[in-house]
Amino acid sequence: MMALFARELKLATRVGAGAMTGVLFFLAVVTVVPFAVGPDLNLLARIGPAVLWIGALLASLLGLDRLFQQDREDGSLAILLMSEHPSALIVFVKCLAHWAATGLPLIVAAPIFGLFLNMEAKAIAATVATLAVGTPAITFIGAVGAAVTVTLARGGLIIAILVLPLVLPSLIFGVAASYGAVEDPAPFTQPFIMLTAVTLFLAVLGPLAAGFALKHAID
Amino acid sequence: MSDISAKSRRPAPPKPASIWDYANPTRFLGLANAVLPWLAGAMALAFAAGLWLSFTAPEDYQQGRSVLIMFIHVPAAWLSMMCYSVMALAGLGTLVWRHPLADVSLRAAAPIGAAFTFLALVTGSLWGKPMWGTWWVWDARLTSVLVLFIIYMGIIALARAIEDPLTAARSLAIVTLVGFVNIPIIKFSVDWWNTLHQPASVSRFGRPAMDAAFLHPLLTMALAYTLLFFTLHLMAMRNEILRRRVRSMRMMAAREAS
Amino acid sequence: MFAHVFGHYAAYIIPAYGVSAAVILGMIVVTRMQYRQRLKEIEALEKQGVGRRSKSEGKPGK
Amino acid sequence: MQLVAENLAVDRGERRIFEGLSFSVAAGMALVVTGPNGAGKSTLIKAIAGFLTPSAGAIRLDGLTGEARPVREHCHYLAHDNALKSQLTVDENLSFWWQFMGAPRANIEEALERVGLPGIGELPVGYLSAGQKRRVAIARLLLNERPVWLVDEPTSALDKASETRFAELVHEHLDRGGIIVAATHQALGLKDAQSLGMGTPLPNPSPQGGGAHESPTT
Repeated sequence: MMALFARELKLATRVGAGAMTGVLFFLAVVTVVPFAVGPDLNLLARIGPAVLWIGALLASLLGLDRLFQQDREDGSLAILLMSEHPSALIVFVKCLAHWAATGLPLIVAAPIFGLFLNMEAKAIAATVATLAVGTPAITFIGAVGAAVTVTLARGGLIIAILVLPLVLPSLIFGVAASYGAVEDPAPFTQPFIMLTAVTLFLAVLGPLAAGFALKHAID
Repeated sequence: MSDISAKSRRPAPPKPASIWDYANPTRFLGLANAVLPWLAGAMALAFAAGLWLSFTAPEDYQQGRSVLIMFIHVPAAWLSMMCYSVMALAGLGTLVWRHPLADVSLRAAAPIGAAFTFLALVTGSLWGKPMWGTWWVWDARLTSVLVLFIIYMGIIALARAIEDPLTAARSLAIVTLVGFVNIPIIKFSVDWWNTLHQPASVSRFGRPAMDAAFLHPLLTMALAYTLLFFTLHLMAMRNEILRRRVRSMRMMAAREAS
Repeated sequence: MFAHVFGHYAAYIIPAYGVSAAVILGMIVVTRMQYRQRLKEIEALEKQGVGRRSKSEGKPGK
Repeated sequence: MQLVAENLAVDRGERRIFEGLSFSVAAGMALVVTGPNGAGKSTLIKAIAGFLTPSAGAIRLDGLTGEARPVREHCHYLAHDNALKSQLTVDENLSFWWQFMGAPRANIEEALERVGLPGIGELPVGYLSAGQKRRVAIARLLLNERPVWLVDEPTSALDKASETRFAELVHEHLDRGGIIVAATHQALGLKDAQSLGMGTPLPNPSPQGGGAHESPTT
């Protein structure tokens, strides 16, 4: 399975497009906000965590349809699933590799974008922490959307609709925790723990459902 | 409101007595054709009774006549959730019991569920307007119904997108069940989010304490809506079976022509 | 003139019932029309002599 | 060791592709599945590889020591596409498959020589011609020791020389006691191969017999 993880990473970095487009899209979302909302610094600071989360969420949704598409087209998906490794494990490893290639760059870029939104250090740190814990959930549950639309030419749109409701809990707890770090009454640890719980739950449900869907999509 | 004329006493059982002997589509069609007039009749009766009770209910001291909207909002919201449970059951039917009609049932129920959810949203906002002064309030329940609406739309979009019936059936079942498992989590997170941002002024969108005068019309309307669901669901399943029959007959015609 | 029946909320009650009636009746009518459409298509296909698989027990959709 | 199929039937959607299909292939033997397009050749190969669950009958691999594992884990599958990533080099592709499949065996260079492509390990697969890519895909089969080869149109993009080379590899596999099930139009140059002629495509999906008969053509 390590070989699969290594290959996926090599592919993602070799191709290069995946990681970069995600971060650039994230940057696009962050830079658009001040033009829409106005350059008022304390307003931007207040909505900072929300903008970072929305940008990261949309950027993660972006790359999901390529999760299984290439493997299916060149036939390696069939042989992967034919092996003795359980399909859920294969999906899990592919999700980890996909997250490492597209999710991590978003988290690395988030602090810089946080400065654009005039967020103070504590808020940036909290938001990055929640993103680090929350974004894998998007890839794990997004794998289900990618698996059921793998046979479609442009499944990307449908994945977004299918996955959006399922990532709402992560978004809610993520942003709430980010605010919790800054405003006193609001708690930080409680939503943060819920966020982690949601990610762990989806880390099991996603690959299982996606593996099951993929197993029968080979024809 | 009521349009179908046939009268009947008791509504037919929604699911055929034992699933397997009606599993075969042709026999299911026979059953559907037999049951539908009675079901439609029962629905018409229930609607007539429900509406009559609703309009003769006393005026609510606090909300005045606008409580009338509750009689069509609450059943719609209930039905939107009941319909999704039927779809989740159908999803299990496809994946676990490999029941040939399960996918037909799921596809037939999706648009109906979406329509009920839409009705719940519209009537909810109309009911809320006089109380809150705005058309939409991010109240926990209304928000969850909105999210459920998006889930319905996703399933309908997926159903339309995949041509091959076999992978479509399995994919739809998986997506429905994954959605079904996540609904409690979404509900919990929306409620939690709602209490976090709860501006003190908005009065809780709680159901006013039910006295009998309101309970009867509400329950009758709920029964009417449920019968409406089963009538529409059976009709839609019948259509879906016939649609598939036309499709395979056309494929046969194509093959015979070649 | 509706005020006496619906009280001063008439402006909300009537649209609510209106939309509900429209959607419910719309669904019933559309479903019945689709049913007739399917029957017409099958009848046309049978007239064309496409072998109907009545002899063997139905497979889903047969 | 024997690959046995009893009364096999497979459906795709509502259509029954074939049914009542039985055959058994002993170690060292090959089964060539012939028949016009749409007769279910690829479907049979996919059923053995475990992608499609047969609606009736069973497929077994008898005579194997060790705990029973699904048939597909003893099979190599080679279909129309090559399962190679064009951005990665030949070495990277093959070493991935070798590690992923688990049983380490031949080294890559030797496998490449046997398919007539020595020394191209460093090249990205994207630069290779269709024929070369096909041969790299065939080299993948040589990396891990798997008794059953399931091949679907194996020599589609190959030139004459590569075809004969593939036939040699096939013979080596058979001599080592392996089994081959090949769905193909052209003769694979297999001398003592059993043939399984799949019936004409079913005119209408009513479930008559698939017309499959098993007749040795030696």
